[in-house]
Amino acid sequence: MLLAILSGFLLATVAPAVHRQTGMNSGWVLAILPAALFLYFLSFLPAVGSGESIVISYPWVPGLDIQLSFLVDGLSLLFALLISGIGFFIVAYAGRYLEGHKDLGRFYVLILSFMASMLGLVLSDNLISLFVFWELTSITSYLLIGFNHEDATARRSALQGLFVTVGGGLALLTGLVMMAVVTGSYELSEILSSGDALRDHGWYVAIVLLVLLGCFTKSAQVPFHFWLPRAMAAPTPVSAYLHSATMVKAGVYLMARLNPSLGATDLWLILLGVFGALTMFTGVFMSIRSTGVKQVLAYSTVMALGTLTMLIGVGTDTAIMAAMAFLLAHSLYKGALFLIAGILDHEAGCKDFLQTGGLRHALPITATFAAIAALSLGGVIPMFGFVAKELLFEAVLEAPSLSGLLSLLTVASAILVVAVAAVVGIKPYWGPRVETPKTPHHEAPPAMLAGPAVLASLGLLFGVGVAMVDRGLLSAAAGAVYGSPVETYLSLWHGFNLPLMLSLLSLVLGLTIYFNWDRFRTATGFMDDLKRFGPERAYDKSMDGLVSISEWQTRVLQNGYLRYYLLTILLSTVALVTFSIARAGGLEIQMSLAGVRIQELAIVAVLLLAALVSVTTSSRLGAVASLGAVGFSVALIYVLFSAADVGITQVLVETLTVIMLVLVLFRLPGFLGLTPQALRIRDAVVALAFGVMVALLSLAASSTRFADSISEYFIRESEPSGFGRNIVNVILVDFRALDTLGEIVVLALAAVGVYAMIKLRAEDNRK
Amino acid sequence: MIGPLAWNILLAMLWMGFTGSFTGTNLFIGLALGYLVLAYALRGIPAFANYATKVPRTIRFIGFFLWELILSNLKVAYDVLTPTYYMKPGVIAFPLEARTDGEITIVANLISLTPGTLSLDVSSDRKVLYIHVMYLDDEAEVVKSLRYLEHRALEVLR
Amino acid sequence: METLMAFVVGGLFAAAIYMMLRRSIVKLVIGLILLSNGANLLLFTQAGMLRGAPPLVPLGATQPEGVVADPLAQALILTAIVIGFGVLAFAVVLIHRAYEVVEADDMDQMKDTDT
Amino acid sequence: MRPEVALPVVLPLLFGAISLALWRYRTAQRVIGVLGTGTLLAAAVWLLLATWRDGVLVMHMGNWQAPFGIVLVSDLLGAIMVVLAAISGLATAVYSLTAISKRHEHYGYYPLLHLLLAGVNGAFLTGDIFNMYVWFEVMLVASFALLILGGERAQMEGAIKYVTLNLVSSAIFLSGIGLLYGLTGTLNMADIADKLADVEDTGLITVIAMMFLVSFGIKAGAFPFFFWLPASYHTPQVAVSALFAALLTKVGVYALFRVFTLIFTQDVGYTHEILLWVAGATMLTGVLGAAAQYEFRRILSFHIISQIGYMIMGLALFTPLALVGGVFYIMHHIIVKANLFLVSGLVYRLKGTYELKELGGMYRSHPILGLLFLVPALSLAGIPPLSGFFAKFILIRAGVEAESWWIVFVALLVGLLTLYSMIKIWAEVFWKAQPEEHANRPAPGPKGTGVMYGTIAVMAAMTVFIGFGAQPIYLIAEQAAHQLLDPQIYIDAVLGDRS
Amino acid sequence: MQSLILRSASQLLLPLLLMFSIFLLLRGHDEPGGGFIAGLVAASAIALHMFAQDIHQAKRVLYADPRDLVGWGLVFGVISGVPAIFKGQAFFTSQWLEFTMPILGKIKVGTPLIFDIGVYLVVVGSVLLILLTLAEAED
Amino acid sequence: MLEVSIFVSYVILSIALGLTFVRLVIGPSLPDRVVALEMIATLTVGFIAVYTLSSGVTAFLDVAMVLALTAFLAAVGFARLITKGGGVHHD
Amino acid sequence: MTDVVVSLFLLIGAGFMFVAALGLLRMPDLPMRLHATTKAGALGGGLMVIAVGLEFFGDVAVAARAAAIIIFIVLTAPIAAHLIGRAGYFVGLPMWSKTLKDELKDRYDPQNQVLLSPGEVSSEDKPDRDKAE
Ligand code: NA
Ligand code: NA
Repeated sequence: MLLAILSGFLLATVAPAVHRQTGMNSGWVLAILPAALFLYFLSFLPAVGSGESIVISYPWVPGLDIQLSFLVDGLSLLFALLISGIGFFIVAYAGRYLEGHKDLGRFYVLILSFMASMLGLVLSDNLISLFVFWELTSITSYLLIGFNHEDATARRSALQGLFVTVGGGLALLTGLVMMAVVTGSYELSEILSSGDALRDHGWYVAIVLLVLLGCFTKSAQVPFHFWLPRAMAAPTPVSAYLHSATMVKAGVYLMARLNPSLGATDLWLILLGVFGALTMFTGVFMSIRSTGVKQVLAYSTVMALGTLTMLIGVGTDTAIMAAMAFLLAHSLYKGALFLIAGILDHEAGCKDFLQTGGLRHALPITATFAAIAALSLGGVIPMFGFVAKELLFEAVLEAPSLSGLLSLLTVASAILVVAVAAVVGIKPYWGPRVETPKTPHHEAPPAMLAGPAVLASLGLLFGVGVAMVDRGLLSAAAGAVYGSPVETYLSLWHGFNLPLMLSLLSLVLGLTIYFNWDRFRTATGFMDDLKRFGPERAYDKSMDGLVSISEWQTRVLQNGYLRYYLLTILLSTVALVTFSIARAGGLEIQMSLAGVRIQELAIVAVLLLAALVSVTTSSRLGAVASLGAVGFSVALIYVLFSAADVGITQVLVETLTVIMLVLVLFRLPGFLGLTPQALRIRDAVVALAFGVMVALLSLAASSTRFADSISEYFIRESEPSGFGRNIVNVILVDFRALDTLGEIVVLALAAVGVYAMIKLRAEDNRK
Repeated sequence: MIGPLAWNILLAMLWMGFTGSFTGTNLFIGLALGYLVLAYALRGIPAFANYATKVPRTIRFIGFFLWELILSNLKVAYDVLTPTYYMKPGVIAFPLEARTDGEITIVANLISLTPGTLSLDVSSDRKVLYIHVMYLDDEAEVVKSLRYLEHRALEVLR
Repeated sequence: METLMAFVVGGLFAAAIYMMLRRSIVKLVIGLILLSNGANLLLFTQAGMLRGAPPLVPLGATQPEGVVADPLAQALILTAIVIGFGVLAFAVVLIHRAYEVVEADDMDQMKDTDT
Repeated sequence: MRPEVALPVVLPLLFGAISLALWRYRTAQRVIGVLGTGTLLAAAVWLLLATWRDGVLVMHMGNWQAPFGIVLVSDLLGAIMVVLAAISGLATAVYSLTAISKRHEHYGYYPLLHLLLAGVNGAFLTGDIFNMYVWFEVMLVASFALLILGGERAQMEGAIKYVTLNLVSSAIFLSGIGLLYGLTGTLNMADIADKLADVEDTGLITVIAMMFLVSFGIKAGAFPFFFWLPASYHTPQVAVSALFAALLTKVGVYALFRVFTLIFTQDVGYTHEILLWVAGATMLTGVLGAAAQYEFRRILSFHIISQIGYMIMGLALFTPLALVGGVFYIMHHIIVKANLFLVSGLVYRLKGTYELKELGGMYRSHPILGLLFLVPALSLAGIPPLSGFFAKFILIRAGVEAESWWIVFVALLVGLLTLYSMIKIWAEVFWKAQPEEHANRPAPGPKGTGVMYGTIAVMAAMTVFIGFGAQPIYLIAEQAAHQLLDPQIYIDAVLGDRS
Repeated sequence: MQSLILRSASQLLLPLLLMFSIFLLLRGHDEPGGGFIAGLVAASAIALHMFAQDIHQAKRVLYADPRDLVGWGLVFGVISGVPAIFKGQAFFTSQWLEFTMPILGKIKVGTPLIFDIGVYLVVVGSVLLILLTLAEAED
Repeated sequence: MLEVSIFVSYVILSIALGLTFVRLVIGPSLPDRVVALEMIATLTVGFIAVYTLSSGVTAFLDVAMVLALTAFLAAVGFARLITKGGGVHHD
Repeated sequence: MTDVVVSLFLLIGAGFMFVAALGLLRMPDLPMRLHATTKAGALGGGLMVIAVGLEFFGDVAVAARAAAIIIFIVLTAPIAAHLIGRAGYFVGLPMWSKTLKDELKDRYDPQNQVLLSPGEVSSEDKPDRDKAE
């Protein structure tokens, strides 16, 4: 199983090489893998069809409970078959569609990787490995949408798709983690039986919202639907595969998958039902309003995704069965239609339905299969699409709540779907010949026709022979979604009932709209203005906003002024310390000036005054000289309080510092009065605050002592063990030699740095 | 002067080593004995020729100089401590008799340390020492006393 | 004395920070010097201050007579002084070079790298 | 006696000293550069294995018993950091073979590199708070010198901010040490922890903890102390940038981990709450800072900051899993961030610029480089199954378990925005066509880029490995976190079991 | 700086200060002093010479290149910690040898002394490297 | 007797330090400040001498010795700077 | 007895220090301030150090250090005074208004750093100087 899933990645790594070897037949060669996978998954059908579910597990990061575990049941098998089956045609198709394209090799890499990711996603039993594959589909999809990467629009669309889906993915991750925390497991097979625990938990609402956020973004539900039509920037095989048959259904898959554990609540029904229905209607409405070939198809995909979501939300066994049937039907006809759209583009250069018409003579085979697929899309008997649509009507009519709203939107959508079907099935091929950008000379090659032909035909076949897919595959899938075996079965003919009436009604009204297509589009032209308030606008705004915030933040925080950096840091420090002191209820401080000698007072006074002078003087070298005075005073303090070595060092260092300053400052100009008075006062206040803070801390720490110093040890051991009478020096070269070593390293480094700085400059000057 | 002095100190060190007593008194004894050895026993060697006379002369000079130093300081102190200024400062050019760098340096420094005079600089041709004088009431008198100081110093040095 | 020193340390920190908040890079250096002095004195203060008892063992003895000042703190300060000197040497030359490159003693003209 | 504890400090010191002494011989320095860092890596791995096997290892330097002498202590966190430092060091040394010009080698590039590593490793291993200050300074001055190697205006300007703010940090650190010494009379961290453990009135200790928070926060580049980083990290030689990006801030993070798990655990509810806010703000400001940037290395620099936020988040949540996440994050980030800088260097090498707007067309011309960029870039953004995903995932789970919703939200949002920046680089440098007007910019050219490619590829492979082989990494991080959460293990190892 | 007085005085001061520096180095283990202080004094002596004479004179007096001093001083410093490892002791465990010499009596020589010499060399080298480079740049 | 003298000396030196400091502050020229700095160093030597007497610890004389040397060095440095024209005119 | 002598040296030394400091403050121009600090400072410092030497009379170490300090002060004080004094003079610090005469005036050429003796001719008038310098 693991090999089956990873085989796509493995083949991807050698795909460019295979492509180079096999040239124009590379599509067929590489398509062997999806074909083999299809057969492999088909072999699970008997077991799964009889209600079994198979779990296979490989350890990955056991410490985090992350397994590469896979679950094969009806639902995952249905998806796996669709992915590998359609994948076969896509790969073969792409070999010809992109023939001669310089990046075809890379294309194979991506499409195969994508397929593998998608398989991993639907087969994963472990939530985290599911998420891993989920994100991989986003990334591969990003790279595929941006396949024509030198085109700025493609890049932008790719980013949009990625951003929306990954953003949702992160919400999903949180939801999944929360689920795992509640149920104590990441394994779907265990979580699915913990539905009650989840629904009763206080986190339930949050989990549902987060998971749905992930699913909705991935499956382009309103209000996140906008990215999908944009994704049509990708090459047509990609659109066919990712954006109709597979990736966008990942969200639907997950909702279906989690239905047993998260579903069956009002929240679930309302969220899925309402958003699904809205998406459905919005999708189809936008679809009929569009004229671009891929746009029309893309929006109709949005419609389908909405429908599926709505059905999962409704959650009755009929609804679930309807969802599975609709899923299958949609995958077949939409795959076919997209591939046909590719043929139109490839052969006639048409990207817009308005550019098309009367192509039935030039492309008779294409026209035939387009018609079959469109019939399925329109839900015309005896296509499989009809079967699905009947069940859909039945499901919404019987919905436990919101039935009225859902039915209304469903019927309205069905009407428009018929119109869309007419646009894609009739407009290009019938009617007067319209001048196309390219004149088609012949039909597309077999590799390109195979997919539409087989997929469209299956739509007809499954319609006529519903039983082929009904009891084995679809009922198993529906059972997995429903949580227990479903009792509803499919049939082509239900008798004259309300759903059939609605079908007929939609057929009539839909065709009416088709024949008044131009007028319809004009009449609804006001909708374009509404786009300004739409979610895409919000996306753009937030992207611009991000950059603006970023610029603003950089302007405010990273403003380039060192002193503002310092000010921020210092004020933060003061605030943190003050707050902590307040929280501790003040500090215990003992102040006493007893025993201070007069000379000490004098020295301290000079020290402080010299510091003050060095701060306030307008003379640069005066400041340096005052600094010298500070240094000598400090040295004196060291000496007066028993630190001879420190005193000597201080004196030496002070002097060398002064000399260095003198050497360096020689060239520098005098101080300028750069800062206005008010700012100086502000700085003085900050400086004083910090000084007071340090002084307080010093006082507090001097007043408190938790333990005796370890110095006693050095005093005792210096002579006997260190063989030296100058205890400080023994500490420096023996007890704590490592410190001293570090210290001379610092000195050496500083010297090397100074040397480099100056010599490099000298070299530059010489040039 | 430096060479024999170093020998003298070395002898004193040896003395202390031999006697095994490292006290100030013993050092003094060592120095004195060393002086005697160098001044009399080795007076035939050219390097030590004048050592016998130089040492007492040097000591006398140091005494003289210290006295001058104290006097000069008292004078300055008086001027500093009293509210009115008695100074009549000026910069004069003092023609040097000292020739070598070492001589010039020592003379200049001695002048700086004595009454109201401060060596500012030596001319580039080393002929003249520019001196800041604090009490220039009588320039001739000042030059005369400076000359006297220079003579006594050179006496020790040469 | 620790009380008095707390004021000294605080004063040094305040002076240092005020200097570092100026636009002049020269003042920045002065601020850095004051800062390191302040930190060293803080450490010195914290070790407890003792007059006239350097941590030296008299010749022939194995331990000092009586109480002596904390040698550890002194060793630390010594290390800190040296490190501070090294760092400062670097900083001074850096500022010198920066001045040559920017041709102004003004930090405000050195903000191109940030934005 | 376990020599392996001291080797990661002594070896680079020795190599640094020798290559400094051999300043006249450039070739010798290059050889020592690679061999030395290679040896260091071997020693570091030895140390990690030994620590993994035998628990916390201690060397009493100079044979002076703790707490009197300086001890070097290798717990797992320290050992891990040392290994990472060695990896980045070796990568930098190899990369530098062609990336660093002769004149920079002549002015001490390799000695600086070794001594920087010595400082970093010293900071990771020392068990003495003052000694840590010393190593911080070693590292700092070495980094100062490396930063200005080149002498351009931008380097000067960046360096002034870098130097100043880091010196402020050092002064605050030193003051904190002084105050701690005043309270406890000791410098050994285990001893300090031990002495503070029984203290009842912890107010003052918490206040002092704030000093350490600020000081290490500056070093780590945390909010609101990070300003020096974006001002300087994009200015030096790119190999230097990479090393800085990998190591320097992490030393600050390490120090935060060390003191806030060992010493300042009196009032966790308060101190770690503050750390959590710091973490969140750091993540956000870092990632937002990057969004408006259009210079390769500047973007990367801002992202260092946001990534630091994640590490601090691990510390701040202070649960076992959170600490695992923090440690894991550090491991992941050092490899990834260094590599991204190295990639930027190669791009520069080939194109002569770091400006995204002037770059383009590299996916077409250098697809392998594109792949080698995507691996660390997506890893940084937390895309599975690369290393960054697991790092973030652990933290998210820890955040969820701790019910710290807002930090979880921030962490996720920042992940998304990181992706935004990485994708921006990808789109601008690789996907976009080369803008005509900048097509003929002079560039150093492809000569000798093989070594650079090799280095980048190995680092990318490590990123992939940390992802696919997350289990062993996780186990080490888990054990490290276990040691961090139970300071008594550390204390007993250093001071001996006195019960 | 063209001062005859300073120039000739420095001829006397230089040996005096260098002697003083070595004195500080050798007795630093027992009295105030040590490698660091001694190194600074030696560096100051040569710096003074540099001011009084010129850079070339100062370099001539120093004889070694300051960078060599820094490098080898550092090598000394690190190496002095290594012998212990061969005796199975921790790095930087001090090793002492005791001699009995005529006149001087018992003398203890140990690795801390070597370490101190390393410190001395590094300090002299570093400080002079900085000062000489700066002074050169100034001219 | 000696205690009193020591105390008095301290007082005198402290006052002297104050006076010197005033000169340091008011300048007006850099050379004036340098002289003041020199004087502070000399006063420090004095302080150390008194301190040695009062504490009986002679180790601090070493500080005085170094001080005498380095103060001179600083003066030389400043003089060099001033002679080169730095720090007087545009100070 | 020792106490008295020591005290005497100490107090006189301190007194001279005071004089030096006061002189530094009160004297009207740089050379005169130098007069005060060079002489009084050196003497005061010297006397105080002698006091220390006397107090620890017999201790070679102390005596040697005291001697070294004194020698050092006496050696360096006049040199420092000379350096600062000439520096101040050459950069044109104003002399006290009541200064009687100045024979150094205009004798120094900062360009060539040449100080002429009173009889010499200014270098610019010498024809043989290398103009390129
Ligand atoms: Na840093
Ligand atoms: Na970093």
